[in-house]
Amino acid sequence: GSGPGTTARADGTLSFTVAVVEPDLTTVPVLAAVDAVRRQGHDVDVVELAAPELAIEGLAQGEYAISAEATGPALSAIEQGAPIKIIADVVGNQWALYGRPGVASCDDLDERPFGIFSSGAVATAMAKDWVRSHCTADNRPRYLTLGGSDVRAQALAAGEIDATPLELSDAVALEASEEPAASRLTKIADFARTLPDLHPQTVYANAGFLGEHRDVAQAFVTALVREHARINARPRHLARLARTYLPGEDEADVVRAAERYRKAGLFDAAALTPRNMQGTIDFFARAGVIGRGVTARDAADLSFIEAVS
Amino acid sequence: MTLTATPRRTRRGPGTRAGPRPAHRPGPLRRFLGMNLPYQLLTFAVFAGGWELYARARGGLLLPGFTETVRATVALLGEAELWRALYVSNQALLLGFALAVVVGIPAGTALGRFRQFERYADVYLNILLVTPMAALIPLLVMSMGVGPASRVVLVALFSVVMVIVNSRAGVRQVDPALIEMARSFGADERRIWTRILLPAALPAVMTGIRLGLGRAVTGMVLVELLMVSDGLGGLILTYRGLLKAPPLYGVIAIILAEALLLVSAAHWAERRLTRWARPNEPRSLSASGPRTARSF
Amino acid sequence: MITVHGLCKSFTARDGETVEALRDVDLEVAENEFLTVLGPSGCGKTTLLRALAGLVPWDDGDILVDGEPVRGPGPERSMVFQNFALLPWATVLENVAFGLRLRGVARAERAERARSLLATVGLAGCEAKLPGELSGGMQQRVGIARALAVRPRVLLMDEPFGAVDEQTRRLLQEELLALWEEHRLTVVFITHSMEEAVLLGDRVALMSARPGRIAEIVPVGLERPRSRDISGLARSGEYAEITTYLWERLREMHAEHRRDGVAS
Amino acid sequence: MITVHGLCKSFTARDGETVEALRDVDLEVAENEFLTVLGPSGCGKTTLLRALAGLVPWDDGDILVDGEPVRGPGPERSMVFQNFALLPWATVLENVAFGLRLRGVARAERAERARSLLATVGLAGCEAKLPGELSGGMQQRVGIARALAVRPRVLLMDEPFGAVDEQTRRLLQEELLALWEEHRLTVVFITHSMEEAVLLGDRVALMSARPGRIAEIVPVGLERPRSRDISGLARSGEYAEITTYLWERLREMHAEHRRDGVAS
Amino acid sequence: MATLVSLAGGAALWELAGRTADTSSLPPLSQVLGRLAEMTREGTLVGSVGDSLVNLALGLAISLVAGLAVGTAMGRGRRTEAALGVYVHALLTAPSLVFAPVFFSLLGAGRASIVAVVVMYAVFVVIVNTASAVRTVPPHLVEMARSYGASERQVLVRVVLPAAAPLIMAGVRLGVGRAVTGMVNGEMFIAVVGLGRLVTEAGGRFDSAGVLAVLLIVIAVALGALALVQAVDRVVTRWTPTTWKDAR
Ligand SMILES: Nc1ncnc2c1ncn2[C@@H]1O[C@H](COP(=O)(O)OP(=O)(O)OP(=O)(O)O)[C@@H](O)[C@H]1O
Ligand SMILES: Nc1ncnc2c1ncn2[C@@H]1O[C@H](COP(=O)(O)OP(=O)(O)OP(=O)(O)O)[C@@H](O)[C@H]1O
Ligand SMILES: [Mg+2]
Ligand SMILES: [Mg+2]
Repeated sequence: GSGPGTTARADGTLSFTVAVVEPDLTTVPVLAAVDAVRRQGHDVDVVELAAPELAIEGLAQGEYAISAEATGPALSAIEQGAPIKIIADVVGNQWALYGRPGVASCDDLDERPFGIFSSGAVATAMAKDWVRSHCTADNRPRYLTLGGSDVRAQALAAGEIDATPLELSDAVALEASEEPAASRLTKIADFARTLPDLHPQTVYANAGFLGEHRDVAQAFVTALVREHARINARPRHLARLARTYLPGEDEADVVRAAERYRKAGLFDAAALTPRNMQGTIDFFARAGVIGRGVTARDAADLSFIEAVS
Repeated sequence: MTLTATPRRTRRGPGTRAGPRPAHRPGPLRRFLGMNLPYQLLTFAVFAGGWELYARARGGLLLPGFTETVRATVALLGEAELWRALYVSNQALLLGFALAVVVGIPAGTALGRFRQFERYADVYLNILLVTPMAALIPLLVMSMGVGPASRVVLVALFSVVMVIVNSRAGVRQVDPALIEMARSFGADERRIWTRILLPAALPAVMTGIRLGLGRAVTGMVLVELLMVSDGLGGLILTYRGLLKAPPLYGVIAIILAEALLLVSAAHWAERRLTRWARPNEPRSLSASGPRTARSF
Repeated sequence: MITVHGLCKSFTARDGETVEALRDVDLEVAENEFLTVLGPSGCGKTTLLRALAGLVPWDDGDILVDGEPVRGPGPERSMVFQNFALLPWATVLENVAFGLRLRGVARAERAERARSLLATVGLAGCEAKLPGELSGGMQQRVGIARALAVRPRVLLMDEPFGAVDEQTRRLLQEELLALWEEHRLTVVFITHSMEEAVLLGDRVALMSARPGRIAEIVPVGLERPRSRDISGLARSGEYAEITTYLWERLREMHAEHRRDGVAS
Repeated sequence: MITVHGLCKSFTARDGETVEALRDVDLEVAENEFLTVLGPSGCGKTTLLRALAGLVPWDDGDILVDGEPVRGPGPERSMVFQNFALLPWATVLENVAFGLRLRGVARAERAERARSLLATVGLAGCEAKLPGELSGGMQQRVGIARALAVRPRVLLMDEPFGAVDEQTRRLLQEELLALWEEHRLTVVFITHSMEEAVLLGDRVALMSARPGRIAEIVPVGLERPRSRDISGLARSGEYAEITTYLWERLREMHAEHRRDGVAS
Repeated sequence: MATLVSLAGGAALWELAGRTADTSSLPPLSQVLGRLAEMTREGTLVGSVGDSLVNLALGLAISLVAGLAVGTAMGRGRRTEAALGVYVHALLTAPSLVFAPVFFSLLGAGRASIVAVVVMYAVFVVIVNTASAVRTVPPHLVEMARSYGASERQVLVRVVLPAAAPLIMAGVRLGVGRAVTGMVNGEMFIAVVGLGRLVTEAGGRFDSAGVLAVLLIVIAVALGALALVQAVDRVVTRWTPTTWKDAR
């Protein structure tokens, strides 16, 4: 079944829950899509959670119908047999490796502090992957385990570390901040380019929900694809959405960041294909997050995005 | 119960009824039940059974069964990674806690001795007691960086309040007669501190150290969960991110065990160091030990 | 009235050692008698009294009150505690009425009885005070009033004037004797003051320590009523005679005690 | 030796009220005299003794010891506290040596002197015990040994035997008298036991309360040395005479006191 | 009075330090207050405070009821103490936050989880203090009551609980402090709502002034709750100081 969190109402509309994780700019289109579904008469509850694992747990239990965040935990859950399917992209690979001014390649990082997150995280995996392929054996940085992207951004600005992978929004915030060193950060590698098949953040849903309420799920995905299209077409659309859904944020910051996300073409819910889905799975398998043997067919149901166009 | 015989009955009249409640010599079953162990085992069994059943009935990705967790814990104990994490975490714990003790005891004793000082500092102590340190972590990172220093400071911040509050309480309840006695023998303020205040406050200080130790463990894990995902907190994040529930709970169990171990050790040290402070008569009414918690 | 027969009681201390607090205690207290119990510290006086009150179980022997075996606290007995045992959060009036309240006496009657007893013990006007605001002597009088409030026939008193200064003590002794004479109570009065034991008691039960037992019961022939002039009595020849005798007995016991290696 | 002249001392209580603890106290204590101070509770006895010890400042008047004004604690005076004031964490030996340690006496000498004094007060063998393991009487003897260890010429004692049971008390009194006779000390001894005041003192200073003042000084003509048989003395006619007199005086004072509305 | 003076002094010191230090991590007090005013105007603050207060009140109420009941049982019954003592102490010292996933699994991300975190933070201090308060009730008072024929329930209601009140209240004060911490942490680490959400958001923006502004509110809430408890404490334990003064 579709789980305890979803109920069909007498008039044929649904009541279900969407979980978002620490909402930021990348979540805004999802929230806009939820509103679109609501306009069709469905009652959609949005809960904000503190960590993607909590969302996954809720999805697996059927408490939530849809959620969107890190792909890694979703794959882990799927590998363990949880009824979860990836249905769309939420934001492209927004990570890049940033370094202190003057740091351009691995040669500058020999034995230098290099900030990473805990070993399961995608940022850590990407960074290590990059080091493996770009650095020689006797030319290795010294890993320093720090907190999330925001913590690492601060550490980079303060000169505590020489390089670290950052989310786009944190890089933008850092560049805009008053710290003098921050504005001169160098982008050492853009993971969107070096790992083109990797989709680290996706939309996923409870499999039972998808089976029983295909129409609602389709409506959601369609709405999301539309929102993304609108954002890409009109520069100020994302900023306007942000004003609605992230009222507390600083206006200027949001506009600046929105522009960067749009320019980088990161918003494309339909970007998932069987090929890059498999590429993503292979990446996580390489990184040790999941074992080998998960296939794109197990993990994803791309029929929704295919049905949009 | 030892093997010493109960006192020999001098006389037992026919059909005597001994008192309001007869004081029989307890049988072996009663004696076994008189000990703590059976009750501890009982609650443990209830707890483990309840856990296992619940997890089986509606276990999620983040809620493993009890047996799985035990197996994962045992497996973890064989892994170098765990021991490295313990080593890393405990470094911060040790330094931070030492800092808390070094700062907290003098601060607490001074607060207890000088009323005026205390009146002004009291509100800050209250603030320190209720401030959610987790919210301060981003600020701490910004001002102190992510190096070991900020971890140490955070652990210290977590535990120092307990040490201060209890040292203060300890000094406050020093018998003024002892201070007067020392003065009558010509002791100066320094001697009063070293010879009277500190030793007399020791039991309360040790209680503070014990409570502070518990808080320090919290601080250690929290800082790793939020700021530096290394050590035990890092392991938690990793296993959580991978949705590997059994080892996740294994790490939590190990943290709990460490906390309990440290606190027991502190308790033991406390009892060794402050033997004199324990009431040696079960019915003694006056010397019921320091009323530490009272003055929070 | 009270018959104690072959009473034995041991404690097992925390270290597992057994202390024989009472061994084979035999005692008879007649109706309306004032019996004082005198003995060195730790000889088991309090234990004996708690057994009489039905507050502790004992190992062997019987206690009968009016021929009925004692199985717990009873309404005919009432205890005055060495350390007063007043409830520090309750007013003087509430403290005196405590026993009545437990027995379900109605509020108005409680208050009335408590008030009149407070007047009897000279504490009229202190009804609303807290025990902490009273001197030791006043606190003890509250304790006595509380014990009397439940109209007991037996008053068990555990060193009631031990913590009170000598002048107040004399006054309290006189008041107690007056109460006893008026209410025809049976009193078991524990003390470690020889003077007090002699001045108040009809008989003095001398206890020895380790194991606690009744070493001797000494009748006191001083005239009654004594409540008028206790101090005068203390200067009589008869008083001196009994005291000298008791003092020697105690000294012997004390010496034995020390010889047995138990320091004072 | 000690001269107190016009001593006045008030306390301001927490509620802002002023308590006149001592008013215009005049007192002379001769070299090697044993002066006992007797008075009702709260009359200012402890305050007077603390002033003599130099532990509290006073408002007016002088205290001279050997003609020198007292400005603080001095090595020639040493105090025995009512509640013993032993360090609970230190062994008996360390407690006795406490004053010596503060005065910088070397460890070996400290231990030797403490040991010999412990033997004097009958506590040889208890050196390594903690105060909590001793009975009240033994603790008080530790306090006396500590006071004597610094070889004072004046011993100030604040109801030292108040918390001790009567039998032990008598023994301690005898031991104290023997020490006093041997060491030729000057003793100011506070008590609220009339018997004790008379049996120990060369003179009894009677204090009255609110304000605390010396009401009368009564010389005690009992023969010396008395340490051998205090109890015998207590039965002498002379003792009875002085006691009767003191008792009447105290009773008068007590009555005044009560009349003045201050309950006992 | 002293409290106000010292708060004013601290505020001045903060302002001064903030102005001279000139790092973004320690904004001067005026800036923080400005931010606070701004947040109030935006309207985010009031709703969040309301949310948080409901969580706090619920959690605290449960903690008090459960804490007093379990604590009393542990203080009176040796077996209960034996059965629960280890767990209570383990959970008292344990970092409560690691249980966040458990609560989430059991209770979901709603109010229930956050209230559970609040309880987790607050209840054990209350239990431990209540147990030790009940255990240290002067035995002679219990015996006195028994001598007047009091039943077990009467002993508990008339003697044990009143006598234990001061220490119990001390535990409650600690519990309140812990509950506030638990409230913020629960709101930061399970469901992002209330004040915890504001802190998280401000922290993510490197908005020190914002973090401190929310923190000021949290501390104000905590001190308010503490003042309330203290007022109750004063009523419940009016009798204590007088006895203690004489008990020297
Ligand atoms: N609950 C107990 N556990 C262990 N031993 C006890 C207990 N109660 C009393 N005793 C021991 O029993 C003996 C008699 O004690 P009890 O209190 O009856 O003496 P007492 O004559 O009243 O002394 P005191 O004059 O000092 O009050 C003592 O040695 C005491 O240590
Ligand atoms: N520190 C103080 N602050 C306020 N009042 C005090 C202080 N010390 C003593 N007093 C008051 O001064 C008076 C005399 O006290 P003091 O202790 O000298 O009496 P005392 O004769 O030794 O009494 P007791 O026989 O009870 O020991 C009392 O009324 C007491 O309340
Ligand atoms: Mg007794
Ligand atoms: Mg005094």
